[in-house]
Amino acid sequence: MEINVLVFGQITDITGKGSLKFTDIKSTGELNQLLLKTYPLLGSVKYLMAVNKRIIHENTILMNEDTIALLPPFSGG
Amino acid sequence: MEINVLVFGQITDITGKGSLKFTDIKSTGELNQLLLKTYPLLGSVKYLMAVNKRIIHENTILMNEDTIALLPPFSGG
Amino acid sequence: MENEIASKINWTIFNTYKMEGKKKHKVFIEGPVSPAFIAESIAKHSSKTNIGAHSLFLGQVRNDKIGEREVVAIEYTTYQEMADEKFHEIREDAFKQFPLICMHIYHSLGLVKAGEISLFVFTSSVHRKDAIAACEVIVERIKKEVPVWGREILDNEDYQWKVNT
Amino acid sequence: MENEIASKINWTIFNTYKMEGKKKHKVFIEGPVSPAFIAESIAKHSSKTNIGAHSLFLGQVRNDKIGEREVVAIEYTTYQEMADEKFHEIREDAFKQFPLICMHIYHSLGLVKAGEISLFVFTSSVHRKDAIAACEVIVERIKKEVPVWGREILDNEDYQWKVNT
Repeated sequence: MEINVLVFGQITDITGKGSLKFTDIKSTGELNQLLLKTYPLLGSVKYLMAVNKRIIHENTILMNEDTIALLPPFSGG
Repeated sequence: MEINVLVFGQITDITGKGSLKFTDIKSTGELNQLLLKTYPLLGSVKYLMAVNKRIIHENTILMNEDTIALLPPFSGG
Repeated sequence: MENEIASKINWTIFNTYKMEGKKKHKVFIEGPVSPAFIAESIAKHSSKTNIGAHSLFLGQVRNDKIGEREVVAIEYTTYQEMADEKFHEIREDAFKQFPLICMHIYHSLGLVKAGEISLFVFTSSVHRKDAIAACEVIVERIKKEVPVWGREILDNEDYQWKVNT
Repeated sequence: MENEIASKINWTIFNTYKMEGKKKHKVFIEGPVSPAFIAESIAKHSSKTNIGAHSLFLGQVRNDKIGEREVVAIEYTTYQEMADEKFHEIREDAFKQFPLICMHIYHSLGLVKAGEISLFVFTSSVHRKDAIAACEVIVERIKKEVPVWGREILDNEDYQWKVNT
């Protein structure tokens, strides 16, 4: 099972790239822990997660080929 | 003593002209009575009076060379 | 202390200059407000780089149906001396009430056809809320307080006097 | 009775057509929104003679001071698939909430210099209150809900990420 993680805004400064791939991650909570371990600076920024373009506010089970986005505060307009 | 009366909007349909002159009129009340006598159709339209560009709501004493305007409801924009 | 006085003097001079600038601003234009004119007005503000938001209101002449007839144009007339004073008052009040960087009002006189623009209100500020709120207040005041009259010309060349709602 | 059903069917067809039209509308444009583009958008509405009022909001890039540096441009990026859905939702909601005749949203991607325009919201209605209220609601929602990010480029080529207030 594979998931795709998209990264935007100031978070790209931390990850150095706009998309990441992970395998065998069961939930957004698990993903978040792994991200914080891989990129400790993520702990200092505010962001929401979207699963398949829908913002989630609770731990969410992930499925094969899900797309998760890390969304720092929007600043359009 | 002479006063100048300016007429606008639909009231020009009644008076047939945009400005009128009167002599020896002492107040806006007296002017109004004379106007209604001269142009009875004025009784069927709503209008405010302005004395020297200032809208008045009470009977106002007139002075030589005052300009009185008959203002039907505004419809700009 | 001297600095304080100096800064007050500068402020006064600046304000007088601003008020004169405002007073000279011409509101009435003959015929419709063209999209090209609006574009030019917008473009002129690109040098004012402290502006963050513009709010624009455009009044367009509708071809309202009057029984079996329809409005093909509106002919606008005004009591110009009184209207100029009222526009000036609305402008002064808007600058007092809102932290605006710029404001412009243009109103047509004479004939404006259905589909053409007869009123253009344009406010600019650092933050969006001020431009938006000011623009709305100004439009409402113009409709209620400025002595302008619209004569609706019908497609049979008859007419009726417009009533604002 | 038959007429009633017929009119319902027509309404449904019309609405579906409208929704498709809305879905196809492209919001993002590369670089700034030019005043000429705005003028063209306005001019296109002169044939819709049932429109009485347009409300336009323009977001202009400010040269904010950041310590001793200043912002010379903003570079906009987006999560396009999600932004498109959000814009569509905002559009649908606006048409449900207000009796609008038209609405258009344009947002820049890529580099927009200070003094240039990065957001253009344009609403049109029969009566002014609807266009004005809808335009404000739409602007607020775009700022809060649409995944777009601005990177403020400073005059020493350093940058910082924009924060919306």
